[in-house]
Amino acid sequence: MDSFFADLPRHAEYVAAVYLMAVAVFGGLLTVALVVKKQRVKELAELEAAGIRRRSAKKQG
Amino acid sequence: MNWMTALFVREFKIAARVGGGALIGVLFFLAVVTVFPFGVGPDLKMLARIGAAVLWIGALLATLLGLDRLFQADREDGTLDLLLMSGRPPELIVLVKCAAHWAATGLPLVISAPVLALFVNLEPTAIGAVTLTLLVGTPALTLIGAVGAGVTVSLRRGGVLLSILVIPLAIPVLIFGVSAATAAVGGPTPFLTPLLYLCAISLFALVLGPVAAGAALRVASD
Amino acid sequence: MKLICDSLTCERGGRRVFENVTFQISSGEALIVRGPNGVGKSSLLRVIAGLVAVRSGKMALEGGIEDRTVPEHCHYFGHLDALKPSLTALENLSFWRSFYEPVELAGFSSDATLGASEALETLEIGHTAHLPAAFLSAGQRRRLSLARLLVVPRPIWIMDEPSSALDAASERTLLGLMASHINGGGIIIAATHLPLDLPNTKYLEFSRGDGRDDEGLAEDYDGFGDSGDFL
Amino acid sequence: MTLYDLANPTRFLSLVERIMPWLIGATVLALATGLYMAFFYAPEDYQQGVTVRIMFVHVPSAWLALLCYAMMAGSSIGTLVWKHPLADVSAKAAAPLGAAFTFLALFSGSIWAKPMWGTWWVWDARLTSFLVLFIMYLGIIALWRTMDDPIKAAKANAILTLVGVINLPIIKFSVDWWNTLHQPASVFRTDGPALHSSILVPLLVMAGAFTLFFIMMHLMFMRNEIYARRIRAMRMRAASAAQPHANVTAQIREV
Repeated sequence: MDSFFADLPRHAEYVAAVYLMAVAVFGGLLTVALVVKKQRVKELAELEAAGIRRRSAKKQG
Repeated sequence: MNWMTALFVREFKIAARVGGGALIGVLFFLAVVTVFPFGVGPDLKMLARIGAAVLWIGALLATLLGLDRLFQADREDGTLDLLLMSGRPPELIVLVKCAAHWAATGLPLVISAPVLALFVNLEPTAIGAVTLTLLVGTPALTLIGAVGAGVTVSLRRGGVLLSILVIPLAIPVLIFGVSAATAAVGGPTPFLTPLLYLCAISLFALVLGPVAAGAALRVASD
Repeated sequence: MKLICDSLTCERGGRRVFENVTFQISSGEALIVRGPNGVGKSSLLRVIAGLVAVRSGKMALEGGIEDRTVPEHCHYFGHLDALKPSLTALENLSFWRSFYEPVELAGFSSDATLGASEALETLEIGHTAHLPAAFLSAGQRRRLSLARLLVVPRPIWIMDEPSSALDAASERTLLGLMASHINGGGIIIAATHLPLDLPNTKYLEFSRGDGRDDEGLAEDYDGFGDSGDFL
Repeated sequence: MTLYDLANPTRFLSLVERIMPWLIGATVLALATGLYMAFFYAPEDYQQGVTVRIMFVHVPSAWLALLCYAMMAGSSIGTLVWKHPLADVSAKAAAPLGAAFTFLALFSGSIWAKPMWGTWWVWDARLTSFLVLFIMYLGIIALWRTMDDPIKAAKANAILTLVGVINLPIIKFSVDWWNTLHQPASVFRTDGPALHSSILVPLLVMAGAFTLFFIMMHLMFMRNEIYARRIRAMRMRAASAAQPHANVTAQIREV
């Protein structure tokens, strides 16, 4: 694996920059999606707990 | 007097009257054009080269300036509800309002263009070319801008967002307008080709603008 | 001529405003919409005027002009006066006179075919004809907006709190105009607390339901765009 | 699994939960093979040296940027014409993704041009068109965020997106025309189909990986948006009436 880095000729830093940016963009999207999901699931749970039943939930008893 | 002329006359009167906004467009156009030499420098040869672009960008910004009140004023005082409810096709209502807006703000820009062209040292043929391209191109700016105005009608400060939404759509008008104007003075390309593209875009906007803006107004009405 | 509304349901901004409102009203009748504030009276009027899309339910006009929608038979007199301050009273009124399409129907003889200046006279604001609307008082502006109903004959008047900002004298004039419209075979649908002494007046009472769950609309779509016509 | 099932938000969520693990697995696998092939399978280009590897990010992200806009246009038609309840959720979820891919295409494109032109930005026809597309994406996202009522925002955005998609070819044509007029700087001569298979295969694998990633993220963002809509509906229900679930109705009374 390390031989791969050794023989990277000129402009290697450009390629690295692009792939790093790609990882950053993909990673950023993924983390945003997961963080927001966790937040909203928690919020939904709180609202359900507070008894604000969504009209579709069947009436209990 | 049929309803369309009545609407046109009313819109034109409102725009032309003191609080209207017709003259403000021209003043803004003057301000934008005069600010360029302060940035670019007073070198007349340089100004002549970019003169057409300066006038076109000024006209684009001046048109966008007056557009966000195109529907918002009517929405706030309840007129838009009555216009939409009257049974008249919203597309035609938008078309007439755009015509009145162009007559009140677009046309003065075209008329003042030759005068402002002197500031950027354009020679007579170039002045004629720029004015002609503005005459043909500014309707497209108003019609495309009407789509932005329709989509942002229910927003409090929709004006800035309107410009962001409309400028990408107005880029072809700017490109063909400026290149037609510079081509008239002996650029690489013939004068007629970009001018005809510009006319095509204006005619296309004549259909797309009212249809899209009419749909947007219907959506925002409730 | 009869206006038939069948189980109208209205949602605005994802919030259920009212549901299953059913009523019928024929010419020569007035319908007074009553209920606590914020319960949806204005929304119902805007639904009839076609300004608000209805989530489900149907609205039909029997005896109207075939190829015209219900709103094209209506005048809408809402809270906002729809007046342009920089235009004079006469300009404002004559615009609406030439913009709105009059409706001629059998069984509906209306004296609302006045010229712009005559309408201003009947509402005692003739002297303001050449004044820009900005100079008018709230009551005068309200009467100028009311004049719009007199310059173009349309059978159905939809009025949302018509007596607001009107003094006692103008209220009497308003009542007189409404009465003559009804007697001429027109329909009035009004949300008002004004005691309207007209022969055949019906009342539509808005009330909060008993809280039972509504099985009608699929509940999974709560908070989503119109799902009705997709199912 | 008819389109009808996809229309019901609850069923859509359970569908997403079911296929998400598979989707994540497939995306990771595809990305891994794509990266491996990009670096070890594809030969270096004799002229550009190692920078040709940038193409394996630039071209797929450019394709995805356009695919996103096409998805948004389709969803807009779904919102306006078929009134599909999840169409606007899909359009709203695709917008940030489209902007991200367009940004990636712009970033990788300008870095690709750096060695040849020595500047960070070149007004090349393709790059400029993507810059305009980027501004359009940001405008759409801005419109989504400034309108509070999601249902009206959905229809306004649908109209804006459709007007945008109609204008895209005109913008592309005018930018190309403008480009040939001024200075024919062209960074990308690899548009031609005559790509050698050793370059083409990794490119297609990367494109497939990017598409899988797009589908995964799109479903995730849609899931979040459905949660947001439900939270908003419940909050409104709580605020709107004394009894949280009173429904208003009206009856005719003679008195």
